[in-house]
Amino acid sequence: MLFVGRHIRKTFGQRRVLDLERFALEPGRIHGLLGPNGAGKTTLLHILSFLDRPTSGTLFYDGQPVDFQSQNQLRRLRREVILVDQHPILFTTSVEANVGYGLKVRGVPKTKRRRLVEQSLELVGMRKFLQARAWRLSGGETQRVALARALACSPRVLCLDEPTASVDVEHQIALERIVQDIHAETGMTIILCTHDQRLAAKLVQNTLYLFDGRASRSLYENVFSGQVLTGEDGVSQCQLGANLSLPVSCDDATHLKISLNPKALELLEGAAEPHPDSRYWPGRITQISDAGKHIRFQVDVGLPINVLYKKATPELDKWWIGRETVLRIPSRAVHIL
Amino acid sequence: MLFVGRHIRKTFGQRRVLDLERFALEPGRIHGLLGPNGAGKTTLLHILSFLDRPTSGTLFYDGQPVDFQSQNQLRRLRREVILVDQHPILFTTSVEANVGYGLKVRGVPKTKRRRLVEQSLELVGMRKFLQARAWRLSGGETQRVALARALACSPRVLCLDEPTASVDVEHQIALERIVQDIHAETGMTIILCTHDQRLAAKLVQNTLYLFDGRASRSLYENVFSGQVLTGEDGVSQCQLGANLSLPVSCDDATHLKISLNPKALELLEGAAEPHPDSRYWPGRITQISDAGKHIRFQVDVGLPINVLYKKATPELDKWWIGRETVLRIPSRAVHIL
Amino acid sequence: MQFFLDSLRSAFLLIREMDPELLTIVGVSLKVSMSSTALAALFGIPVGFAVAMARFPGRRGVITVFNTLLAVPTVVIGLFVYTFISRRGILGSLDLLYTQKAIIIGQTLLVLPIVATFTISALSRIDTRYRKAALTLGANTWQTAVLVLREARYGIGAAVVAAFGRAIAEIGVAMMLGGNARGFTRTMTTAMALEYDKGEFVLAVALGVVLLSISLAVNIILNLCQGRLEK
Amino acid sequence: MQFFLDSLRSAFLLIREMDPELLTIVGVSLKVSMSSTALAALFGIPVGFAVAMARFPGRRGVITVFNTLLAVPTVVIGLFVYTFISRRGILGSLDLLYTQKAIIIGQTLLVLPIVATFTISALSRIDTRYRKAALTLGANTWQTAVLVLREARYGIGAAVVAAFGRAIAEIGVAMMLGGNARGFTRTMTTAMALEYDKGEFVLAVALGVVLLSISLAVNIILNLCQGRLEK
Amino acid sequence: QDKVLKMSTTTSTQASGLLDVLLPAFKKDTGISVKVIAKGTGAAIRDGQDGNVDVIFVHAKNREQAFVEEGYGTKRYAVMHNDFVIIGPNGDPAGIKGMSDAQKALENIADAGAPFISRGDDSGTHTKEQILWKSSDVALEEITKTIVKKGSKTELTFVQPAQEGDTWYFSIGQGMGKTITFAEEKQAYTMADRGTYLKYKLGRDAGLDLTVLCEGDEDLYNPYGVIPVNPDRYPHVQYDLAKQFAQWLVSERGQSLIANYKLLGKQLFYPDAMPNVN
Ligand SMILES: Nc1ncnc2c1ncn2[C@@H]1O[C@H](COP(=O)(O)OP(=O)(O)OP(=O)(O)O)[C@@H](O)[C@H]1O
Ligand SMILES: Nc1ncnc2c1ncn2[C@@H]1O[C@H](COP(=O)(O)OP(=O)(O)OP(=O)(O)O)[C@@H](O)[C@H]1O
Ligand SMILES: [Mg+2]
Ligand SMILES: [Mg+2]
Repeated sequence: MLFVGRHIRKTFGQRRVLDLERFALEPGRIHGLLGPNGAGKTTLLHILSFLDRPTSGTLFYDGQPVDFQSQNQLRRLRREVILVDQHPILFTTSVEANVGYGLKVRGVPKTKRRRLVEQSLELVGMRKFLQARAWRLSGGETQRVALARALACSPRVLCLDEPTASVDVEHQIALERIVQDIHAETGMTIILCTHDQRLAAKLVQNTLYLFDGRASRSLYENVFSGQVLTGEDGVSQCQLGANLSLPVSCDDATHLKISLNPKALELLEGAAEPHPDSRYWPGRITQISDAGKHIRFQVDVGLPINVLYKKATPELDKWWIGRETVLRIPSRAVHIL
Repeated sequence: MLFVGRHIRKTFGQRRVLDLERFALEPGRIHGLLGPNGAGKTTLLHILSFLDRPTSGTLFYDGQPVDFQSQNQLRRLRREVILVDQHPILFTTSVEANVGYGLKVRGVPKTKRRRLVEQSLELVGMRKFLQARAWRLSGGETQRVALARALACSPRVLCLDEPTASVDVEHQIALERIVQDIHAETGMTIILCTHDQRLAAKLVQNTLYLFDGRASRSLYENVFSGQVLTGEDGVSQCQLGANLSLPVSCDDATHLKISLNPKALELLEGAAEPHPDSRYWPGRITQISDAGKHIRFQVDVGLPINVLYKKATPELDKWWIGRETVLRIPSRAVHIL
Repeated sequence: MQFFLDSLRSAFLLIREMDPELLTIVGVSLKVSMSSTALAALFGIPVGFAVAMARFPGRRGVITVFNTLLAVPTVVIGLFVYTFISRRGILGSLDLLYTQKAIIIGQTLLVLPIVATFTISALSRIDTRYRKAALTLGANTWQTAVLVLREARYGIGAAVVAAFGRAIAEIGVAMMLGGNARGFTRTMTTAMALEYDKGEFVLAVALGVVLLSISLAVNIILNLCQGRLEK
Repeated sequence: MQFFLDSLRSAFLLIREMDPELLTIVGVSLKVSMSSTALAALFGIPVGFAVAMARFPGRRGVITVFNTLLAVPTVVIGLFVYTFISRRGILGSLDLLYTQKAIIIGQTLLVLPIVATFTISALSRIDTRYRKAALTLGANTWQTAVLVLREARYGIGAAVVAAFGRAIAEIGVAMMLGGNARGFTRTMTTAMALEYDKGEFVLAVALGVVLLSISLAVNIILNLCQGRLEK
Repeated sequence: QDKVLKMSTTTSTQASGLLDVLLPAFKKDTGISVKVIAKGTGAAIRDGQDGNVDVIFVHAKNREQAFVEEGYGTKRYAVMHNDFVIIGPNGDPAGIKGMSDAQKALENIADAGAPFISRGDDSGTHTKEQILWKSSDVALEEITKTIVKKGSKTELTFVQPAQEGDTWYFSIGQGMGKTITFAEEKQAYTMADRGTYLKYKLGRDAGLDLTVLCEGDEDLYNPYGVIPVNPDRYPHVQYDLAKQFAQWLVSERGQSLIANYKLLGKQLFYPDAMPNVN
């Protein structure tokens, strides 16, 4: 295992934003670190790249516990793990100097450095900005240069925090490719935070899903916040959209986050005989996409909800775009986060 | 017309990053400002929200030319147009004070202000962060608070620069909803920059596509950079992916951006009789989605390419996920940007 | 070493006995240097703000001039003010020379460039996005200024603290314009200079220690205020 | 007004005649204040950096102490150094007193807190992301420091300029430790103080004008250097 | 209503502690408090010329007389004198110990090339020193500066022994105390007023490593005068108070206080208005 965390906690003031009992990240894989805003993804990435220390707990890297007090050890470790920040900052020099920085501090000679810099800029399509003033670049350009800056150092582990957030469509595809290629060629371990489900679906091999600082088993699909209302019959309902509600058994909260397991959901043709354990929401198919062994349907029931079916399932192709359907939500599909 | 621009240009140093002969934005609509990184979107938004002056040219707002020298006029106009920045900055105060700022400078009394602040925070799902230190929030939280800060002022025009870049899936959907609802309720004019095609497709009513600072007629789909290679036969080919190329007539450039009109592309079953004017790329269907009057197919030919078919087209449903196809690219579908 | 021990003990004695003369001197020093710091802040911060924010030709020239004014010797300021307020000067009839007001005027001029320069330097580091955010939310020039100054509060605080330090520690202006008149315009520093002139080195350093204690106290108070602001 | 015109014309005369004594004085002033500024930068910037970047208990206390040290009067520094380097002091055998070296030592101590405090203030405004970016790219402590200092170069530049201004304009230390010996340790400011004591106000201000011209020249040069850095 | 008199004086009167005896007594007798502005002789006289004070109390007889002649002051009251001494290192390299002829002593110092510290600040002491050099047979150089005053060029001159080869004459432009300290540090000769010398010799724990080598010459007398500023020139000055102060100083009361002022057991000042007061 490359990274193992035991009881990793991070507290800011009163608030505990990270609280992971145990996690382990294998080397040579693309790990997805997913979760809603404020889940602690960035915080964890900063710890994994040795830029921040956990408030308590032990982080093992390559089997060795990391001593966050020892600047020497940290410096050595940081040479292996590079973080590309969510809002990366470029130094107030040229793009070339920025991308060459990691190489320069590693003592790479000038000519070789120049070649490597040009190569990585070429990769992200920013070659012609070599001499531009880095701190004046546009949002997406900045993000791409920051990625190039990390790639130039060929680290062992690359932590990417929302690498495509402001990147244009063309380069989103390109970056996806780059990450895939580099991973395939060099076996670099990649830890990726993203809210882009397509990117995650395409790249991620292992997923660590964070919710409220804790690891969660959800698949980070179909996550919605809802308001808990207790009806006259004493049954609590979680109100999701305008007229969607689910019965929930937890009644001490007024607000809940709920996730619906996309593999446990079912598409029905018209109203079937109602099962007391299920909810039935009418909707329309809006998107069908390839999800490896599965096919993902997006059903618009007021909220867009993803449903996964095994590709082998018979008669799937009747669910064409625009087709009316009834979504069956068995209670076992509902997870309260 | 709400905004009319004539010969709007913006130069930074030697570089002209914006050069628009003429554009006009109608009031009460959702305008999409699309284009690749560095196209000048942010630059234009800053001009439209009166935060930056064009190097030359005249901007008309509500039929009146804007005098960028007159601080008084600018101040008055800025009260009507609010920009939510690409990387919004929150003041180093509480979230409440941040969101209330626009109201405070407008002289809204305290109690009313508090109510409005809570309302807008509720909208973006950040109500419980009312007292949090705004400058410590996570990426997505920051973006949502910044949106709430703008919404609280109920401006006449709202300029949104990548409003969902780091926002989680749940809130992306929510924001989409909010924008739609507000627009429907108040008729607020919205100018939206985004790289999220789904969001753009869903919300945008009029599109202004920018490329290299100039307005372009492309639809901002299927945009790729390619390298121009001139073969032995003297015909220039634009190399797109590993083994995809298109003949191009322009030969003075070594790098090109090309856009393929998704409505001019065709899906074929197996190799048809080759037409000299077309290219044929084999691929597989990976995604099918609803695009209003059209259905959008995503075909993986090495690059993901979008194809739009009218919904009424017969026998569309044979193009199921995973199905092999041949993509026909007639030369009229190819635009050099 | 004996010398420093003596000085420290003398300083301690001076403080413990609450020598009334010492109290007067301390009072004059504090009053004068605080007033001049306040005045300098009142004028220097807006000036610094204007220079930092405005974009006009010759802006760098103005900054260079301010930097140069950091090097105005107290003698020049002393004589400059002297020329105006001495009996023969334009303001002679106001009878300002050798009063605390005269010291305040001189020290204000002395520390004004400090406040202005460091305000400029603090503001120029503030991201322009703060300004733009305030503007787009509808703030007028004044409100924007307040906001940006708030964001730069640590830097500006440092400038004001430095100005205070300079004012309370300076001798030239206090001596030339105040005249070191016992009970009227004798400040800690002019008192020190006098003791030094008399050869009473121990007493001079003891007064210096008292001065430093007082300015430490002032700084601790400022620091606490800043701590509260931060919340 | 006559007085200022006289002073300006005298300053002009002094400069035009290239009075050899004036040249010596200017030379001493520049040498001494530049040396002490350089030394103060050499020690003050690293100290400021360490305080700004480190997170240790009592850090705010340290900053408060630095702020307080801004208010150390020249008499105290003068006497402090005097005690060490006078013939009776520990370093008496080095025969430093009343040499330019003595002034340099004293002025270095005087402006060190200025450099340190404003370095702290400039650095604390620098986004921690710069530091983290350098660290994650593999920079060691030293390389990170260089990078962060580079990002804070305007603020630190302002600190050094202020320190130079303070050094070249200060009188107390130069007088007490240098002794104002004509041809050896007479600086522009001690020469001015002397002329003032003599009642030769015109000459005093004329010297002040010369001093300001020189420090303007120095600042213009610094500004040009900074302009080149910016590119 | 407090009566406050403004007085400019030289630092020596203040530093010697004499004023601390005189002014409280004066206040007790007349109810007038005195606001003392102590500075260099030149600056103190200048204060009077500019009308910034009501009275001046200095020691530079020629310039005081000029001050009265030019109409700035009404009258010079001769108050007291003290005397200068030539002090030097115990080793006495110039061999002037015991001499009473100041001029001769200086010549010896110049001949020996022994270091000599001059105040060089145009003070009374410096003026006196220059007079002594001028009357000696030591080769002198005249130093001239041209400045502009009231729109026309004026020359400022002073003299000092010509330096050839090694420098031995240091002009430091500082007050008496600092000059003595400087001389001690450099183990040099200097001319000092007796009050300051005694203070440095006996008034401090560390003492002073210099001794009096030449004293008693009439030429070394150092007279102090007090002059009220002329109300004809500056109507705002408090001439009545100033005159009262001057007259009080030359009265028996003032003179006896001066005669009886002792620093460390030694008399410092000798009354001039009533030399025989007890
Ligand atoms: N320095 C800090 N002080 C206080 N709270 C903080 C600090 N840094 C982060 N937080 C809080 O910790 C939580 C987790 O932050 P983090 O940046 O790790 O979220 P994230 O998962 O990266 O979210 P996003 O998807 O929005 O980037 C957030 O709610 C944030 O407000
Ligand atoms: N102040 C500046 N100085 C120099 N060049 C600038 C400046 N601001 C922007 N540019 C350049 O102008 C171009 C347009 O920038 P702009 O921020 O408008 O792009 P954008 O369309 O918003 O891109 P993105 O999608 O990446 O946000 C970019 O190539 C950028 O490098
Ligand atoms: Mg994050
Ligand atoms: Mg942008």
